[in-house]
Amino acid sequence: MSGYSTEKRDFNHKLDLKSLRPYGDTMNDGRVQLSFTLPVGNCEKSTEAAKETAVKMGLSDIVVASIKPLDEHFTMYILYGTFTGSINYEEIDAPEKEDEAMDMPKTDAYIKEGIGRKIVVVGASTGTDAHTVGIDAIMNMKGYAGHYGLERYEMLDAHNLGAQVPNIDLVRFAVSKKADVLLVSQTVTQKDVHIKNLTQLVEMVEAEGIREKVLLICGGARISNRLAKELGYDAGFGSGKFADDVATYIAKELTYRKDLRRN
Amino acid sequence: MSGYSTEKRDFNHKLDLKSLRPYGDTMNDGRVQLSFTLPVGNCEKSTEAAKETAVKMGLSDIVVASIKPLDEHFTMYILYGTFTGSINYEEIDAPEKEDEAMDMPKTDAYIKEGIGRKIVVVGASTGTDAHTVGIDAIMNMKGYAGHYGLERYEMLDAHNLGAQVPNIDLVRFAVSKKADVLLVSQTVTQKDVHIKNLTQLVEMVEAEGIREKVLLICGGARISNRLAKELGYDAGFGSGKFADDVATYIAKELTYRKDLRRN
Amino acid sequence: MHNKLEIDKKTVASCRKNAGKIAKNIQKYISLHSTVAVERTVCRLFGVDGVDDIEVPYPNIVVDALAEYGILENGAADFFTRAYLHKGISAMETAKLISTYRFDFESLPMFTAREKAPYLAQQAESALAGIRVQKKQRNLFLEKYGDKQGPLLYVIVATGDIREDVTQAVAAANQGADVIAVIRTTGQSLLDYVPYGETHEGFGGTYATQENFKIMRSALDAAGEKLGKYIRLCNYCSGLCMPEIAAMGAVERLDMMLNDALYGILFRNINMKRTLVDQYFSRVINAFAGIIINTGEDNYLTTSDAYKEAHTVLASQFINEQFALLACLPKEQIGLGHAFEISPSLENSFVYELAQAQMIREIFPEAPLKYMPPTKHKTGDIFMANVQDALFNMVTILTGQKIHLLGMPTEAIHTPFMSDRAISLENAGYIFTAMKDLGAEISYKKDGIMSVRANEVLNKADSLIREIAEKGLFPSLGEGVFADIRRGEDEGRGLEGVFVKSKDYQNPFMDEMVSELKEQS
Amino acid sequence: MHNKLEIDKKTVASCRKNAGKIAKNIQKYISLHSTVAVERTVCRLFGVDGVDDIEVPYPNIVVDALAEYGILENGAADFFTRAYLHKGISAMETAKLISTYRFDFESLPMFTAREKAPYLAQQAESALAGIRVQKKQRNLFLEKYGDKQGPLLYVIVATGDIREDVTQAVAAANQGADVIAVIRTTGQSLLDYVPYGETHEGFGGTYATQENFKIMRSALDAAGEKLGKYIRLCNYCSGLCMPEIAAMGAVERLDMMLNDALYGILFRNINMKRTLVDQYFSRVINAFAGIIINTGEDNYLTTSDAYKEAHTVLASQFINEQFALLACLPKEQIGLGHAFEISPSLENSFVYELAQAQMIREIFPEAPLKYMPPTKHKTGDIFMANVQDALFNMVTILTGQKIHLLGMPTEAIHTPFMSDRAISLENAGYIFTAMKDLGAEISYKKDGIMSVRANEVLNKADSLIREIAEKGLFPSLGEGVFADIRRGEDEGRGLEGVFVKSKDYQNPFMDEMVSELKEQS
Ligand code: B12
Ligand code: B12
Ligand SMILES: Cc1ncc(COP(=O)(O)O)c(C=O)c1O
Ligand SMILES: Cc1ncc(COP(=O)(O)O)c(C=O)c1O
Repeated sequence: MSGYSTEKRDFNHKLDLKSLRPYGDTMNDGRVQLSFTLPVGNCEKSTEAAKETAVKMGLSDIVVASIKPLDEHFTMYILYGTFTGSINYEEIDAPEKEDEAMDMPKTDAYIKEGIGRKIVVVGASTGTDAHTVGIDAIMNMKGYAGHYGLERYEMLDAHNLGAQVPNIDLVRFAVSKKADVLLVSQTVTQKDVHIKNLTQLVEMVEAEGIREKVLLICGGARISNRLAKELGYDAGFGSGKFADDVATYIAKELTYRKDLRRN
Repeated sequence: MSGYSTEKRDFNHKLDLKSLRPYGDTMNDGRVQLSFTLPVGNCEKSTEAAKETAVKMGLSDIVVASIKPLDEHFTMYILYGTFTGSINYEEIDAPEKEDEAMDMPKTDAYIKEGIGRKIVVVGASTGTDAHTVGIDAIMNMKGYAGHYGLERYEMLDAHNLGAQVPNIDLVRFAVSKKADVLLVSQTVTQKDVHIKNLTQLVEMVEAEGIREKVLLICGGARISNRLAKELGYDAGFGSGKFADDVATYIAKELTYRKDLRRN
Repeated sequence: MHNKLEIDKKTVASCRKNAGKIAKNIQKYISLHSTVAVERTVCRLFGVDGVDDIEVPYPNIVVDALAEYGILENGAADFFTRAYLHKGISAMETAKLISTYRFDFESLPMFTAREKAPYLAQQAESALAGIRVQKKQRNLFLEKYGDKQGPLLYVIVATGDIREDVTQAVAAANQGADVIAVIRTTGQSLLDYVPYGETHEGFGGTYATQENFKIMRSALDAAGEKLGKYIRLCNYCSGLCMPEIAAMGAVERLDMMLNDALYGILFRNINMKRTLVDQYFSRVINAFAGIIINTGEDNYLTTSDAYKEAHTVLASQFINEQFALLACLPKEQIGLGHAFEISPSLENSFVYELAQAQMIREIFPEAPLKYMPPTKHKTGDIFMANVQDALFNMVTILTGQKIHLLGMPTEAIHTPFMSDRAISLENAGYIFTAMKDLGAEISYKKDGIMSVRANEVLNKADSLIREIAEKGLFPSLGEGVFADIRRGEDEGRGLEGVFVKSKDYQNPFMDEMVSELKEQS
Repeated sequence: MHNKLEIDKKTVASCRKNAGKIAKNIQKYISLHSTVAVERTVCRLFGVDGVDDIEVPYPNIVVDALAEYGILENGAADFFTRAYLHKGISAMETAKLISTYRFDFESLPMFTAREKAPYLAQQAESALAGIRVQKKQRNLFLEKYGDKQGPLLYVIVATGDIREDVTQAVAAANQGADVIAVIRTTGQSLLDYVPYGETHEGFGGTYATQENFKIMRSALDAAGEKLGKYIRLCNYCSGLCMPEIAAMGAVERLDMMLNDALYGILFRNINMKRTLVDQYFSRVINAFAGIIINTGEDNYLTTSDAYKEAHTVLASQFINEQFALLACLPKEQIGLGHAFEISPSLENSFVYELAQAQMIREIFPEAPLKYMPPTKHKTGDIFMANVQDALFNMVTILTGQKIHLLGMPTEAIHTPFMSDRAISLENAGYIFTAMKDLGAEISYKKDGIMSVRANEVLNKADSLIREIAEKGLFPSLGEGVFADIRRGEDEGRGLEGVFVKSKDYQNPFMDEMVSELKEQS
């Protein structure tokens, strides 16, 4: 009567943060999806090459789900495989948790109390970058996705220079306005053009001798706080960040610095 | 007047088969797309963990393109990165190039000449597998995607037992018909159920003492010739293979074996 | 319902009439027969549950024994009643005695109908009460949370492990799924018993067991509570245990069941007599429990060409409808199935899909139609697959399908990952929002491709149904009318489990359910 | 064209009339002025090309010198003719002398119009002949291979390296692309010169140079020959060098050019006088060369809210159309642009997109409309992005858009990979096949959401155009009527390059082209 029994198997489906693996449909199965193109024509050998590439990425149990010849000399693959490695989640160096964003009235109140005067903010999308939507989202009165922009803040004196502003113009304007904060937006990142541009700005600010006087903040879809700091900025804001996040940071950081200087 | 000149950069965009890398939009850029789920909730730390996982796969210049919380404890990532490794395409061990498939009349003629009698072929989708479309595609008179099935071949005596056929029934039927060829289809592969089932069949065929007398062929969407051979089959046919491929293989292989025995 | 495609009403009426004939003819056969599965169901409703020490379910032990002692023809109900009247022991106690060979069949006396009646009535009442509670509970939830108006987003979970299924199901619910179907492990439908207990190992699906039903139900109730909505649960009431699973589902408050009058015959090679008898009782139970059935016509299209075979889907739907009505299922519980399976390489494939879906919607206006996604023409190209699903989603929102089974980008690769389901839910969510009122905005050309196509399919279905009505269903199935599959009347699995009821035969549960259902309608 | 949305014809006529007023008003200004870009174009048509040893293009050297010597008001044509009549040297020789400071401007004599006429006529004839050859060649290809009837599949290449662009373009052509647009490197439109030679380094695009045009053209001709079809080539005729690039494109047989009367003003902060003068000559050249222009109204929607600003697109299209007609562009070459950019989170977003696209299709029945894909609301979710593109593809096939710029799944991530384009072409190929005749099958509800929306957009556009007509275009642009962007009449880049033509001013190329074009129409 063994036909009645259902096969059972022990399965390690415990989550282990010390050895975290991707999840397909079972804990620790390690399944990942991958796609790439190889610059060779489609043949049995090229399929093996695709698998081999996946193997070099540490995958096993590879399923070549799709083979799409793109051209005589290019073939695209979609693969699934099991990542045989794992990472220690507990040791991941997480960026510091940022403060919860305050709303506009709170931020204004915070500045009134902490700084006691309007903060001068100058922003632009610099270099050849013509994307204004990002910097406008942060600065414009009307704001973006339901978050008012900095221009609407009572305690901020915000100037948005728009796009394609040469770094030098931004710096000069900032100096003329005695800006407390510089905001730079960078959207085009191809061939790291944003890195070059952002680096140039830091150098100019230093050359002008105002680096210590201003908060230097950059933002854009591919900017992270981590990257910003590496480039010598005080902070960076990527997608999903809005004016309230930026205003909160400005208010708290400037207050903190002022307090530091006072003591 | 340097404003007039366009920046130029030397770029190694030569294809080097000894060090083949994935291709995004520039030769050797190594760009690949990746998606997976981590069994942790979405936070800055989990994003770092996703990047770290990609790093462990040998990727650099990682862009986390999308973060989708699936649930409180699961987050899906879509990433792009540069695979820093490469493979030696010239050393890839390519499966032997198969013969071009002959058409039906040619195969029939080949059998007439090489074997001189009808070849008996017995096929089924075995075990609990209820998928018939695959085996029908190969065997049924009407064929599939414009390729006539084995039943239509003059020099083949083809019997399709359908699906969910216990291995033992297939073997018994094959013995009773003095089959020259056994065709097994396997579509469900979850938890390697096909491996178990295909292995069991080989064992039964050996136990019946007919292993040397029959060509043992398996097929299915996830079957490759390589896998088939590893499991002790003579050949395996995956997706994109049709009756003509199978018939050609049968005709040539049986003729070859007959000739071997003759000499 | 608007007649957007100028569908010929007379032809529809003709289809329905002839399908009715087909079903009524078979119903005569059904009413004279019972099966081992029906009797095991009776055992379960008498409270027999569990497995012995070698994992044989007690209902099987009892029914096998009755067969062995030649008293199965009277039915399990008669037997348990006699045992009770004779020894005062419950059905479960009786089963345990049988299992250890300590039940004395030889000396069990006969009782008159009048003597048996009170116990039978009491047992029926107590079993039905349990089901009524669940039905009421469902309605309470639906009242509390309100029910969704548009299409229900239906996704499957199929990890093989009920605990992992729960994880996946809850995630899906959080992402917006309305119905969770737990796919069964391959081959379960061929088991002539229902596995028992919590299970963690299946292939391409998870064992349907009562314990697994319970685990998933409570997980979904909890998830639903957090989300403020009722999450429906679906499983399979097919194969050799149709009525048993119906009973289990009724007790554990499933909301939907795959259940088809012909599916098992065609696709599982289960004997047609067995299936047709089993389906009747299973449907009565589903009807009584307020469970929506989902028929399996989509399978015709995955097996054969979807453009050519469209009329067989329609014909089968008419037949399924008539069988369902005979089993007292209200129209609102008859989730007729169809599918988006025309080859994407066909010119105007979408136009035909839209025509067919609209046609079916208009022909069965009250049915909560179950619409199945593209599967057959999916390849491992997950990007393309997602677009195929987008078009499928469109058809649903344009034509008002009700039970919308989401396609998966990885259909051709593996049973869905958690992320696959999320991608799919996002796809549908976007399209349902973006095209919300598009269906109401558009009308179709008079005598255009769509109208012509719909009427062509309808006419072909009409001829086919008429032919089957003339020949009879059993012989027709022998000729491969559906999905090119031929089945002989006395071939296939499970025929040995069919028997003619004796004149003393009784099934108090079925009788009581039917009489209540008839009263209500 | 059917009036599927009951669009009010009178309002359409009113829009057109007032847009005509706006354009004619500006045309008065245009006819009195020329610019450095126009004169550099004249240089090029005189055969001046190449760069000096510090990479300054000779046309710039000449025009800068003319400005310096205060003789730019007469135009470059006058100057070259005098040099020729005086010294018998060609324009190129003249340019080289200037470049090495060996040209003696002081002693260059004046000549009468009659004396200059023969040389001017001969130069015009020889330049126009070159362009005519290319136009004829295009027509020969189109006759030989036949031209596509449905929408043209338009994809971009943007690697920054022309050789890599070629690889990508050829692959795209093999996958079914009909038009290849080589995106320009960021910032090129702000250069007041055209870079020279083959280039391998750009950001987010590749430098538009004549050599790059040539390389791509010949690669596409070769690919087209293999495929038996003509592959169209597109580039950008925008920015500070509009007419120069038009001339280069005419000579290298480009087939399409992004070219908009207002784009540079709004999105590149180029001075409005400069742009409007430049656009005129550039459009005359495009008209003469048989090049289809693509206007840039999509940019209004990527910058501002696509639902709210729909009417500004329509208003701008009417204005663009009138400017184009004044520049002798036949309607079949006016590829007015619009875009699928309504937020996917808006209920019925697709219904509105469809209404708008249908409206534009009906209002400009002869225009080869350029329809731009979703970009702004794309995120890095490549699966979702592919579905957004699927809906966009649908709108095109339902409404008969002509130039269909394919969306990319990776829009929010990087300029397209080869594989991204393949995914996108497959998406469109499937939908265009599957829905081939759907547009002809459906009609829209009288006074339904779509009809109401279309007429609402039309009415708003009508008011806006009227307002601009009353105020004048220059002041209106100062008030942010388009994309919320305000531009002052004397602000922005390139104003210094605008000058009043002297009474001796001549531009034989423009005059000749215009007169031929007028004859033809
Ligand atoms: C709209 C758009 C345009 C519009 C811009 C209109 C305008 N007025 O801005 C137009 C059509 C003009 C355009 C042109 C080009 N674009 Co464009 N564009 C986009 C698009 C579709 C959306 C960008 C956007 O507006 N997002 C919405 C805003 C709100 O998001 P955001 O910028 O990320 O901003 C948020 C945060 O990042 C942050 N933030 C941003 N800036 C700042 C600054 C500070 C200080 C702070 C604190 C925060 C902050 O806050 C915002 C709110 O959360 C993207 C694709 C996409 N879907 O992302 C391509 C994209 C950015 N463009 C691209 C390119 C290449 C170009 C061109 C260079 C192409 C060309 N060669 O012609 C041109 C030229 C522009 C130039 N020289 O810079 C590429 C960039 C590729 C890359 N990674 O390098 C993209 C990704 C498209 C693609 N796949 O090719 N584009
Ligand atoms: C159609 C179909 C069904 C139909 C089958 C109808 C029928 N009569 O066959 C129905 C609806 C009944 C069905 C049911 C199930 N299915 Co199914 N089904 C599919 C589907 C959609 C298409 C398969 C198909 O017909 N392909 C077309 C044929 C022609 O291709 P092919 O089989 O690869 O055959 C070719 C080659 O492989 C080769 N070949 C095949 N066999 C042989 C044999 C020989 C000897 C040779 C030489 C060559 C050869 O030649 C053929 C022509 O090129 C796939 C998804 C997909 N798109 O692939 C899922 C799929 C195969 N099914 C799947 C599952 C899990 C099931 C179920 C088990 C689900 C369940 N638990 O209920 C059930 C039960 C079936 C069972 N017990 O086996 C999974 C398998 C997952 C996995 N990798 O393990 C898939 C991938 C779907 C999914 N993502 O979950 N299914
Ligand atoms: C009615 C019905 N029952 C059952 C199934 C599932 O398969 P199985 O036969 O393995 O239960 C299907 C699959 O589509 C079906 O339509
Ligand atoms: C008319 C027109 N010209 C040019 C461009 C491209 O940008 P750039 O200004 O960098 O040339 C666009 C972009 O959409 C456009 O619409």
